[in-house]
This record gives sequence, C-alpha cells and structure tokens, in this order.
Amino acid sequence: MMDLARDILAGLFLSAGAFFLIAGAIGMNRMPDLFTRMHAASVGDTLGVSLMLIGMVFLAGFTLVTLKLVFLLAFLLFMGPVASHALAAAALQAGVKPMLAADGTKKSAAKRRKSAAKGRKP
Amino acid sequence: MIETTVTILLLLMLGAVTIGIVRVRGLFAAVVLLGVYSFLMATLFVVLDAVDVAMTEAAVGAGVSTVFFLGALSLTDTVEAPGKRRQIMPLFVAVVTAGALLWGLSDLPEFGSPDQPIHRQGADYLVRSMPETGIANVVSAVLASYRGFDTLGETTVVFTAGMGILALLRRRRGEGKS
Amino acid sequence: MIATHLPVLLILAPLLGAILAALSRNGVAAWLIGLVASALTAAVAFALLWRVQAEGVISYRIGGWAPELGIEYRVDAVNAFIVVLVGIVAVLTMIFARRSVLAEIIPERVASFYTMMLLCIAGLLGIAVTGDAFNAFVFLEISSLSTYTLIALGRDRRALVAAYQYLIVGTIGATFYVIGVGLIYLVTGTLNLGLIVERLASLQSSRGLIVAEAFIVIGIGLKLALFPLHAWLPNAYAYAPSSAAVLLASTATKVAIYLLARFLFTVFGGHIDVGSIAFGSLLIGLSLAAMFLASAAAVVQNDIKRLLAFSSVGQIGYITLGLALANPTGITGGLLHLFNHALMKGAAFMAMGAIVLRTGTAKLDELAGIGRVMPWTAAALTIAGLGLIGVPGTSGFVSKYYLILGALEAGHGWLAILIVASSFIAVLYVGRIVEVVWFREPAAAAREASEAPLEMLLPMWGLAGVTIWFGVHAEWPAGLASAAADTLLRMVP
Amino acid sequence: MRLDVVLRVATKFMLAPLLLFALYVQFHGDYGPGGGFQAGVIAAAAIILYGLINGLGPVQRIVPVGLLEVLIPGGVLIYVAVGLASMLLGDNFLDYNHLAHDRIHGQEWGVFLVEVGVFLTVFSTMIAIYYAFAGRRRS
Amino acid sequence: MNFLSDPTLLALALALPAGATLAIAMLGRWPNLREAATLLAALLLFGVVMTLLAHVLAGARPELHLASVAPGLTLALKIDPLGMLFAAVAATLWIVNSLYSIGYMRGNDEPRQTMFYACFAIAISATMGLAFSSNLFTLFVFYEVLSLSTYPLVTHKQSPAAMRAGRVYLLTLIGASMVLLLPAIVWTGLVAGTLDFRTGGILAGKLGDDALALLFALFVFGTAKAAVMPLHRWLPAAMVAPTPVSALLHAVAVVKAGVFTILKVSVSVFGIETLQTSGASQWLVYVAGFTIVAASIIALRADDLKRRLAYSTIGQLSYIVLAAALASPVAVIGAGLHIAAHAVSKITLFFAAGSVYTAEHVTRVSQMDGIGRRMPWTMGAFAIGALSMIGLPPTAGFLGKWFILDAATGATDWFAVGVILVSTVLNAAYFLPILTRAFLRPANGPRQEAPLAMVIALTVTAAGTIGLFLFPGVPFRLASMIMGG
Amino acid sequence: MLRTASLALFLFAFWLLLSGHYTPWLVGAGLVISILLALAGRRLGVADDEGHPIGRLLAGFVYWPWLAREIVKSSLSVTRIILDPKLPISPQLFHTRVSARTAVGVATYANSITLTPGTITVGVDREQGTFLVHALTKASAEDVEAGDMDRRVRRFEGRAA
Amino acid sequence: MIAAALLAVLVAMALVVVRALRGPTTFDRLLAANSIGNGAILVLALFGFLTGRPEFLDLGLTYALLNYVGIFAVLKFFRHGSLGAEAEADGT
Amino acid sequence: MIVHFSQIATILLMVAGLYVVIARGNMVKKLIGLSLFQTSVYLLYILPGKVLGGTPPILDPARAVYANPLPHVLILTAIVVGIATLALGLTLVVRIKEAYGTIEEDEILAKEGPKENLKDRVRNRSKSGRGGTAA
Ligand code: NA
Ligand code: NA
Repeated sequence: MMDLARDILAGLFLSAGAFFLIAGAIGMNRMPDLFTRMHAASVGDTLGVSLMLIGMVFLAGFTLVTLKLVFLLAFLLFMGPVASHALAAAALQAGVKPMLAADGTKKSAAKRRKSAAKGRKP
Repeated sequence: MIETTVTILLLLMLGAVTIGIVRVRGLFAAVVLLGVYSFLMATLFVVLDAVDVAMTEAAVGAGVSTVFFLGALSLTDTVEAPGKRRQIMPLFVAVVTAGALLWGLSDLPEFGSPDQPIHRQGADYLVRSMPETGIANVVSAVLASYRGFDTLGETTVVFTAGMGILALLRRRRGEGKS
Repeated sequence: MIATHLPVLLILAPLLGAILAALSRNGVAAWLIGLVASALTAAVAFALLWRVQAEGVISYRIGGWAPELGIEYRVDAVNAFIVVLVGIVAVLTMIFARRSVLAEIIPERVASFYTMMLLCIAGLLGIAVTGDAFNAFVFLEISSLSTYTLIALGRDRRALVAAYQYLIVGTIGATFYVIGVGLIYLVTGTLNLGLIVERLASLQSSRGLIVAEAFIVIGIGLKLALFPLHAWLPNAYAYAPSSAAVLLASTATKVAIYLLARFLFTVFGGHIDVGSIAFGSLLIGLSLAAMFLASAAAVVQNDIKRLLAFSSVGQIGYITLGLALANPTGITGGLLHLFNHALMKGAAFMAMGAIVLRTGTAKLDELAGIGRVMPWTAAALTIAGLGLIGVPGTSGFVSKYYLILGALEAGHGWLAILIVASSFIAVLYVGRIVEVVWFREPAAAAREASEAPLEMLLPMWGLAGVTIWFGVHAEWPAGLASAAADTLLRMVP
Repeated sequence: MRLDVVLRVATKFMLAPLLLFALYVQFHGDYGPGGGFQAGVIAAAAIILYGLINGLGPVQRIVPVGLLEVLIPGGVLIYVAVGLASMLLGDNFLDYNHLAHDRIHGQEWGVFLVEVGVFLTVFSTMIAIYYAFAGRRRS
Repeated sequence: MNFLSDPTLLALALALPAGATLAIAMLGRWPNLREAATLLAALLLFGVVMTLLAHVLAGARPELHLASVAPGLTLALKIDPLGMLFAAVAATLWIVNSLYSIGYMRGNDEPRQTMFYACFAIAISATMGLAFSSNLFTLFVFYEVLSLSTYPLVTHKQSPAAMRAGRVYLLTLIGASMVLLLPAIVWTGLVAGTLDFRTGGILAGKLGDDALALLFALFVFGTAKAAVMPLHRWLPAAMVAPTPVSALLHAVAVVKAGVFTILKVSVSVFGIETLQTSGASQWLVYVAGFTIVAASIIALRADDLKRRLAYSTIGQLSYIVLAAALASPVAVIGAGLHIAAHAVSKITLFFAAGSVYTAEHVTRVSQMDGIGRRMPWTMGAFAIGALSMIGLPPTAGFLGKWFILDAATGATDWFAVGVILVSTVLNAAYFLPILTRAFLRPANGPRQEAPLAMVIALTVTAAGTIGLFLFPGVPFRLASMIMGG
Repeated sequence: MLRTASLALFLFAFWLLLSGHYTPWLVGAGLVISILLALAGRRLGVADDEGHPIGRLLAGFVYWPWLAREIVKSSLSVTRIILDPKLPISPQLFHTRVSARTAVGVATYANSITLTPGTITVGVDREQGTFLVHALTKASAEDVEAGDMDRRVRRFEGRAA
Repeated sequence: MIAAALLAVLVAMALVVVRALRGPTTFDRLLAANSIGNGAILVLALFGFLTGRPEFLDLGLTYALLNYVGIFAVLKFFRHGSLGAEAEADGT
Repeated sequence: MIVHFSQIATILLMVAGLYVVIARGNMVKKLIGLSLFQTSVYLLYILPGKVLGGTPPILDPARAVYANPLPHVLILTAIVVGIATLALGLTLVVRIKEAYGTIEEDEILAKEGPKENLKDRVRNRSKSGRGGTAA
C-alpha cells in the first residue's frame, strides 16, 4: 500500500518533471533570441529537474540516496541561477542584443496584456 | 532493452554533436560542443555500467579540458581560418580506418553479450577482489593494486605534463611581468 | 635482494631521479641527479643483461600479482639488449648535456629539462621491459610527453611547431596502438604479451587480430618513423636542444622498433596466415622506400641536424628490413644495426651539439672549414658518417653485412644488392658534410670557433670510438643481437 | 555592470563543501566511483572555480605556485615510496600485502596511500596548468 | 733484411707509409724534416717491397691475417705475382714522385703541404694493401681507402673548380664501387661461397654464361678507377689537381689500382679459362676497343696538355682491360707488362708537364712552341714518354702492346687487332705534333729548366722507360708467373 | 571561532550524509577533514558571513517555500507561452530597485529573480542599488517591479521590511 | 515508469542538442550545454533507479560541479578576455 | 543489425575525430579533433565490457552480474593520459601563437618555407638569443 502510494507519487512527479523538461527544450528551439531562450531553458532546468529529483526521492524512500538527491537539488538550484546570471551578463557585454517587445509583432503585443493579467493573480 | 535504446539514443546525439564539431568554424563553439560531447559520453558510460569512467570523463572532458581549451583560446585565436586544405586524403584515411575496424569487429560477439572473450577468459577480478584486497569497488582494486604500476605510470604522465607545461610557460626572471 | 628487483629498479632509478630533479628546482643539482640516476640505470641495465645471460628470462611480478591479474615485467635477451643500449646512451648523454644545456636552455628551465630527460629515459625503459601491452602504452606516453617538451625547449621557434606536429602524430600513433591493443584484448581477454601468444593458438577467428596487427603496426610505425609515417621526425630532431636530439636519435625510435619486433614476432608471429605474409612484403617495400627516398631527402638538406634526421629515417629502413626478413641472420642484422646506428647517430648528434655550442649554427654552408678549428669534433662526425655509409672498419658495415647475409638467406639476392647500392646515397650526404667541413676555406663561423670542451668530446668520442671498435670486433654486439634474434624467433612455433 | 557579488558569494559558499566532496570521493574510492584522480580533479576544479571568480591573485594566495611545484613531484614520490616500502618489507614493488598486520589491511593501506599520491599530483598539476594559462597575457 | 719474416715484411709494406702519415702530420711545422720522413719511408718501403719481390720470384707466397670482421669476412693479405708487380711499380714510383713533389710543391708555393704528403702516404699504404689483398673484401676495403685518401689531393686547391672535380671524382669512384662493385662482390660470395682469390678462379661452373657476363660487367664498371667509358669522366676532371697528384692518379696508384682489380678479378675470381670458355668477357673487347679509339680521338682534339694526357691514359688503360677481355695467358702477360710500362711512361709525361708549368706556367699545347729548346731535359724526357705511349721501341710501351697484339691475333680477334693498330696511329697523331712544336718551332725565351729535384725525377723515370725495354726480365718473369699463381 | 566550529560541523554532517560507510576510519577521517577544512576556511576567507551565512538558515525556511511556489507559477506561465502556437512574448529589459544591502541578500535576490522562469538578472549595480532584469513578458516584468520578492528577500536578509 | 521518464529526459536532451548545434551564438550553445548537463544528471540518476543501484549519485554532483566550472570559464573569458583577471571590487 | 549499431556508431565517431585532426589546419581545432578521436576510442573499450542486465563492478551482495572492470581501469588511465597530452598540446599552441602570431598550420608553413631567406634567419637567431620566449 505504502509502496503503491509512493510509486504513484513518484510517477506523478516524474511525469510532471518530464513535461516541463520537454516544454523547456521545445521552448529553447521556438524562442527567437538568446534571452528568451534562457527563460525557456530555466523552465526545464529549474522546475523540470526539481520535479524529477523529487520524484526520485519518492522512489528512493528514506535512505542516504534521498539525501544525496537533496544535495544535488540544492546545488543545482544554488548554482544554476548564478550560471544563468553570468551567461546573460556576459552575452550582453559581448554585444548580443536582446530582442525587445517594441520590435515584436502586434499580435504578441496584444497577447501580452492578457498573459500579464494572468501572471499578476496571486 | 531499455539499456540498448538509451545507448542508441545517446550515440545518435553524440553523432549529431560530432557533426556539429566538424562543421562549426568558431573555436568557442567547438569547445562548448566538445563539452556537450563529453557529457553525453559520460552519460553513455553510466549506461554501460562504467561509473568510474563516467565520473572521470565528466570531470576531465566537460570540466577541466574546457577550462584548458579556453585558457589556450584566450591566448590565441578564436576563429578557425577558412580552410583551403585538401580534403580527399583525410577522408581517405578516415574511410580506410573505419572500414578496417568494421571488418575487424564484425566477427566478434554482439554488444553486451556475455559471450565476449573478455568475459569468458579474462582475469576474474570480480571474484578475487574481495578476498584478496577487501575492496568492493573492483575498479579501484584493479587500478591501485592489481595494475598499480599502470597507475604509477599514469601519475607520472600527469607529472610529466605538469612539469613540461610549467617549463614551457615559465618565463625568464623579470620577463613578461608588465 | 637488489638482484631480484632489477627489472623494476631499472625504471625507478630514472623515475626517482626525475622526481628529485623536479624537487631540486636547481639546474646544477638536477644535472648531478641526472648523472647519478642515469649511471645507476646503466648499471642496472648491465646487471640485467648479465643475469639474463646467466639465468635466462627474468620475470618480475609487480605488486606480486600473477601475470594474468597484474603487470609482469619480463626481461629476455631481446630487451636486455635494448636496455643496455638505452643505459649506455643515457649516461653519455648526461655527461654531454651539461655544457650544451647551459648554452641552449634558459636557467629557469634547466631543472625541468633534466627532469624531462630522465622521464624520457624512464618511459623508454618501461616500454622495453614491460610484458604487458597496455602498460607499454602508459610508458610510451611518458616518453612521448617528455619528448614533446624536450623538443619544444629548443631555441628556434620552429622547435615549437615540430613539437606540436610530433604531439599530434605521436598521439594518433599511441591511439592507434591503444585501438590495436583493445582489439587484441577483445579477442584474447588478456593484456599479458606471453598469455596473448598462448591464446592466439586457440582463436577461432582472426579478423580482429589482423586488424589489431594493422593498427599496432601503424601506431608504432608512427612512433618509429617508419616510412612514410616519418614526416614528424626531421624537424623534431633538427630543432630539439642538442642533448635532447642525442637522446632521441639514439634511443626513442630504437625502443619503438623493439616494441614492433616484440609484437611482430612474440605476439603475432605465425598466427595470421594471410596477414603476415603480405605484411612481410609490405614491410620490406616500406623499408626499401626509406632506404632510398628518405636517404635521398637527406642529401639535399642544408641543416646538418635535419640531414642527420632524414638519414635516421633511411637507416631505420635497414633495421625494419632486417626484421621483415624474419630469419635469424636478418633479424640479427636489423637489431645489430639498431644498436650500431644508435651509437653512431649519438656521436653525430653530439658532434653537432658541440658545433652548435661553438658556432651557433648547424647550417652546412655556414660551417665551411670547421674541421680546421674543431678537428676532434669534426673527426667524430666523420667517423659517424662513415659508419652511416657502412664503410668497412665501422660498426655500420658489420650490421649491413648481416643484413645482406640475411637477405641472401631469405633467397632475396636482389635485396642484398639493393642494400649495398642504397648505401651509396649515404656516401652522398656524408660526402657533402665531409667536403664542407674539411675541405672548404673556413667561413666566418669557423674562424670564431674553437674546439669543443673536453666533457663533450669524451662522450662523443666514446661513441665514435665504439663505432670503430665494433666495426672490427663485432663479437659482443653481434652476439647480443644474435641471441635476441633467436629469442624473438623461438617464439614462432 | 558588475555582478561579481553574486558569483563571489556563491563560490565562497561552495568552496568548502566542494573540497569536502572531493575528499569524500578520495576516501570512498573503495566503495563507490572515484578515487585519487577524480578527487584531485574535483578539488582542483573547486580551486579553479574560485580562481575564475575571484581572480588569480586571491587564488594564488590560497594555493601558491611554489607549493604546487613541490606537490606535483611529491605525489609521484609518495606513490613510489609505497612501492619501495613494500620492497624493503621483502615483497615485490607495489605489493601491499605486508604493509599492515594482515593482507587485507595491507592492501587497503597500500591503495589508500598510492591514491593519496595520485590525488596530490593530479590536484596540483591541474591547478598549475590553469595558473600557467591564466597568468599569461595575450600577445 | 733476412731477419724479418715474410709476414712481418708484408705488415711493414702497409705500416711504413701509414707510419709516414703520422710522422708527416707531426712534423708539419718543420718542412725539411717532414719531407725527409716521406723520403725515408719511401726508401724503406722500396727496400721492403724489393725484398718481398725477391722472395716471390723465388716462389714464396707470403700471407698475413689482419682481422676477422664478421663470419666469412676477413681482412687478409697474400702476395701473388700480379700484386707483386703492381706493388713494385707503386713503391718504386713513390720515391721519384716524392722527389718530384718536393720540387713542385715548393716551387709553386702550394698551401697545405703537410696534408698533401700525409694523404699521399695513406694512398700508398692503401695501394700496398690493395696489391697484396687476398680476398675481394680486403681488396674492396683498400680500394675505398685509396679513393678516400686521394680525394683531399684532388681537391687540394680548394677552389670551386677543384671542389667540383673532387665531387665528380669521389662520386664516380665510390658510387660505382658501391652500386656495382660491392653488389658484384656480394653476388660472387653468394655463388662461390668464398671471397678468396684463387688462380683459376672461384666461379668455374657456378654460374651460367649470361650471368657470368653480367657479373663481369658489374666488376668492370664497378671498378671505375679503370676508367672504361662511360665511367671515365672523373679522370680528366681531376686534372685540376697539382701535377704530383696527377702522377699519382695516372701512374703510381689510382688508375693502376683499377686495371689491377679488373685483371685480378679476371684471373683469380673468374679464371681466364672460365672467361675464355664462357665468352663472358667478349662484350668487353668491344667496350674497351671503343674506349681506346674514342679516348684517342678526344685526346687528339684537346689543347690543354694535361687533358690530352688524361685521355691518353684512358685509352692506355683500356689496352689492359682489352687484354683482360681477351682472356688468354699471352694477353695477361701483356697486361702485366703494360701496367709497368704505362706507369713509368705516363709519370714521365706528367712530370714533364708539371715542369713546364712550374717553369713557364704553360698549360696548353698551343703555347708550347719552342719549349723543347728552352727545357731540353724536360722535353727530352717527354719525348721518350710519348714514344712509349705510341708503343715504339726502344721504349717500355712497345712490350706490353706487342703481347696484347699477339694475343689478339692469336685469338683471331680482328676487331681487337684493328683497334690496336688504329689507336697506335692516333697516339702518334696526338703526341708527335707536341714534339714537333716543342723542338722545331723557335724558342721565345732563354733556356730555363725546372727545379733540380723535378729534373732529376723525370730523368730517372725517362731512363726507366727505356730501361724497362732493355731489361724487361723481372717484370716479364712476374707477368709470366701470374697465370701460375 | 563559533562560525568556524559551525562550518566544521556543517561539513562533517555533509560528510556523514554522503558517506554511508561508518567505519571508525572513515568517520574519523571525515571529522579531521572537516575540522581542517574549516580552519583552512578562515584563511581562505570562506568562513565569514558571506561564505558561511549560517545565520540566514532559519529565515531561509520561511523564504524558500514561498520562492518554490513562485517558481512553479512562473514555470507554468512560461510553459503556456512556449506551447502557444503564436508564441505570445513581449521581452523587456529594465532596471529594478534593490533594497537588500548585504552581499548575501543581494545575491539571494538576484538568484531568486533568475530562478523564477520568465525573468533573469542580467546585471547588478550595487552603487545605484539596482538590477538590470530581462523579462519574457510584460507581465513577468511587472511582477518583479511590484517588489514582493524584494521585500521578502529583505526579510530573509534579516532586516525589517 | 522510470524507463518512460528516462526516455522523456533523453528526448528533451535531444531537443536541446538541436539548439546546441543551431547556435547561433556561443552563448546559445553554452545555454544548451548547461541544460544537457542537467539532463545528463537526470539520466544517470534515473538509470541508477532503473537498474536498482541508485547509490552512484556522487556522479551527479561531479557532473554539476564540472558543468559550472566549464561555464564560468567561458563566461570569465568573455568578460575579461582571460581566465586569470582579478575580480572587480564591488564596493562592499 | 541493430545490435551492431553501437559498434558501427563508435567507429564513425572515432574516424570523424581522426578526420578533423588530419583535415584541419587550425592547431586548436586539431586538438579538438584529437579529443574526439580519443574519447570515442574509450567507448570502443567500454562497450564490450558491458553485460546486458549487469551493474557497475562495485560489489554488492545482492548482485551477481557485473560489467568487466578491466576495460574501465584501462580507460581511466587512457583518459588521464589524454588530458595530459591535451594540456601539453594547448601549451604548445599558446607558445606557437606567441612566436608566429598565428595558429594556422598553413600560415606557419608559409612563414617557415623550405627556402627561408636570410632576413628570417637573422631574425630567428636574434629571437633565439633571447631565449625564445618572446612574449
Ligand atoms: Na575508485
Ligand atoms: Na529565470
């Protein structure tokens, strides 16, 4: 019973993680420039990876493996944004011009308001 | 089955990255792709149950060698000059090498099969390691004890490279310090 | 107690020397350490030879593990012979090196230079005495990496390019070797050279083995500058610091040839039905190409070091020809030529080192009349040159004579005649040197120079002297070579 | 535009745990993946990371070049010394059986000590190479 | 010198000139002592060789083992009549040549005289070794030493022209010897199982006729010192060297070593009988005949005196080669005699040419008008040498030529007969105009002979040229013994 | 000194959790190594407030769950954009005010912005007290500018909001 | 379930590899490399669970560490043109 | 067919690296190719060591089938040798760049043609006089 519940939880987390990983990977190919791709990448690298590792925590049960997974997750969450920072800053300094909304299409500008409204909901 | 599938998927990715490395002209790009290559390779080593090798490949291929490449690039050029070199000879060498290896490996037992001669008649480290050395990681036992002399040699290689590099990049006293 | 550990002490002496030289960080101390270490090495080498002659094959299990499990060091008549050669050259090179290093290497790098020399010696000896195919790779790389560094420490900027190109070629070679060893391991399940032979007998299929042989031969061929895989060698020898050039020219390719012989005879001997026959002919063809084409290239060189380097490629052709003949006399000739060539090329490069020390140049046209001011040096160079030609009275003659006998024994009369005829090309390049050095009005370089210091002349004349001595009394080296040849061939069932 | 504060804080925080991790890999080579070489690389990577973020001056104050020049040959020396010790005990070179009161412990000690040698040489060489590149100016 | 055993004498024959080399090198700073060393060594060598000659004539065949280089390869000496003849000629001429050299080198104020005398002595030592060698290997070794030791002499002037000549000299001689002669030796050893000389040959029945002919060709062309066309170019090229060197090349040692080798190989490797029955040497009759005629025609057209003499030598050598090719006992006797005859005559001619150069700096035939009146001794000797070259009595040249002609008619080889006759006419045609110019045209200056040492030397050799005709006993006995071993 | 002890303790705990093999030798080695590293840490400068901000641990337990929720929310919104066939993005680059003052605080805030998909801290200007932020959409930009996260970081930093 | 997750991660990695190959800037490739590194960590972790030996997660930590070292090296280079430049003072 | 896929793929990866080494003139790119070549050779060793259904050769009482540890050991050594070689190669490239101003083999060969003129010779000598470490 416990095992089944654990497996279900693990499955849920793993599937969710897989979903965000793939979504992020798709985004990395769909987005138009480096900076927007970075946002897509962070979906997979932050949430996708976290969910997957949490899923594995359920698989591992309460063992040292769990602790190692937690360490791993902590390390990734700690260093990941630092690397992203550095990447973005270096790119900007190297002269990579971010594509900004003023350059975007009208359609996306119209959509912008809608998604902005959604994002503000607490 | 899943092992085979994962192996094949990783190999396909490795192939794609290899093509990228061959084609790309920017040396940074090539170095970054080489890092990707090493990561994929290390992952493949995990799938092939070579965890020690995977750890080493990740540390060396993706980490340290990237740093070294960048260190060198920072002191040299970052873009490869457009090549006018002849391509026939290298291609020929590559094709012949590939052909020879394909032929040579063609009558060996299949991948992952326990029929490989190395599984049938190799040294039985797996059986001996615990009683003879008390070490669970057989790779460690073989590396440091059974074939400890190889490892001494390997350490000496590192020593050689380190001293060599220090000698080559060492300046005359008072020189180059601006 | 020491006697039982000789095989490993042979490696440890130079290796410990290298460690101490690196720790000393002081040029003078490093040289002294190098001298002592190489003298010990030579002593161990001779002791090994003596023991092998007295007791037969010596096997040493490193870590106490049986051959299948661990790494075995195995010394027989073949590698005892090579080890003694390396030992002799190592000591003489160290004696020679001090002055030349002072002049050519900046003070901060001197200790590193000796460290690299000792590592190179350790690596070469490791290749020579190991009985394990993979361990040979490790020591091959120790010697290679130290060699790249040694070359790059040369004064000319072209030394850097030469070292780089050698690094690329050498690494490809080493990787080919690793592929070959991998294939052998795949089909036999072992890396021990002796066990490989045993298991080859019961092999059902030989494809992997044939390809393994091809890869190993190409891999080692790159290292030993087997024609046409020799392109790296001329620049490497020409631009390396003088004393490094001495060491490399006398030992590096020789040890690679040893390894090739070990594989061809001990490991593969007689096991690849189709492969081996075609292979022998191919090796004969490549050897002939080296003897004629590489020697011809030597004729047109202006830099004497480069000239000597091309000559080396040509002379390697004689050695591999002897091996390819695959009969006792031919192999004796090949191994004897390996030995003799090492000694005379060592003398020649030492002479060039002394000339570079005194004049700053190795260019033939700038060295006119140098024989007038450096008669001893020029005489040593000339003797070495006569040896390269194979003039009777020099050791080069004796080894070529064995080669000719070997060719005749193999029923290749035409080959014997080609061996003789090809020596004429050596006359051309040696003749150029002799003419300019002795019979031209002294040029600017010669007018300012003076005879080389005694500490360089002594090792130089040591080698030039044995070139003559072994030309008249060839029993000792010929006996060693012949015993080695027998040992190599006895492995063939 | 500076963001060194972010990097500096992060690497400072990570340095000690990373070095500990390296030593963990070193000490647990008998039980899991890794050993002297891997530990040496990881430890060196941690130091290199510190150097990348904080610059060559600060990192060389922590690990000075002179130390590296001793450690590089020193590691090999330790390795060889273990072998010589076994020779002095009457065994073959690198035979660890008599390094301790029984064979298994001897092996464990031998393996541990040679791995220490490997660690020191690898660790110091990797850092030395990084220093050599980083300390040079573009011509 | 009876207190010395034959092997000791044999060793001395090599050691004396070799020792002279050392003495010369050490005495370089005192020219008089240095030259004294040369002359002393030459005289001692003459004594040793003459003693040996007496023993050989008495039937002794001294032997000496020097070294075993490798299994089947020994350095060993053994005297036979042919070698004795050659050695005697060389040893004798070294004395006169030394005498002449002293005059020439000092008269022309030549540089590097120490080197000159030292190399000369080595060359003589090598010549002794060559003459006395008991097997092909020993012969080859001394053949090469002779080439090498004469190279510094040829390039003595060290001018670009001299260096070029030296290169041609060395490359032709050593090249041919390594590419052709050495393979021939290897082949011989392979077929015969030995390299030792044996009268009657070691190849009888071991090879087919065609193979024998090929092997013979390898020997003949490998021995470029014999200057059989087309391997003759080195000889005229080497005329840039000082006259004593030319004398050494043309008379004392070098070319004689060439024809000696061919003769020795014919007699003691192939065996005259084998050559005769197999016809392996028949082709050489034509090649030698062509060389004789062609060289004479070139000589005819040469204005440079030394060049004319050089081509004369090429022609004369081929008489000996022709004799070897005819492969009959009579021919061999003729060849032996001609070696001696040509040596004394040609050395006379070169001495005279050198004297003319030293005294007048004349090098061309066209400049020699009336020179015979101003230098009567010199040109008188020249006349005797020239007559000998043509083959007229009472000069030594007549003897050898006569025997060879006899052999040719005996073999009914009309080609050879024709060649000898035509070449005699040609010889006359290029020597007689010199004599008419020198003696019949008016002199354009006072009488002025060359230095005394030179005049003495050339007078002695001219006298020898006639003396050999009048008293041919010793050489004839030796030549006759050649076939007997 | 206390901080050193705490660092040593922290490292030792890390060792024990990684190890899984509790032989006297390994545990002892871990203890010695932890202490040595902590002592070395003083010299290395990692044992200060920046390198070992132990005091922030408790505040972290409040801040991090909130951050996790934010990450999930913004991930979902970015995922929606990625999967939208029209790709409705409106990238922004803007400066935002930072009220955190300590290095740890600034770093935490910067990292938090980056960690939440849709926004990245591109630059830090501590003199002006601003970040340069890149946002995927206008909405995510406005989220940052609203300053909720800024306030929570200040609380985490240990100062009143 | 684990196998499916594994395949999903691999698919995501493959997609990211495409980005790594397409570039166009080095930063794009670097971004992709970072993600691939994370993917690799997941693969090895999942594979451990799949084969029933998940205890080799140390590998994951190594991957992560070396991944960052590589990335920081690249960025350091782009920002300072050298790997050894001193950090700028940030006024704390 | 599909089971041999891994071997075929390994071989193709290998020769691609070899191709880069030989075909490219940029010295860094050559080293990149060399790394590719060597890394795929590692795979050549590791692949046959795998036993399907096995686990890493770290002994565990609950397990019976392990991969062959020896190829792993050998490749560990090979990797170390590889990185040492690479580092040395890069060092040489750096020095070459300093000495020649370029790391393209073709350009260097053009500068050091077989018939170098006197000026070059003089320049080389003055360079070497300073110890050959022009910064
Ligand atoms: Na391990
Ligand atoms: Na973000």
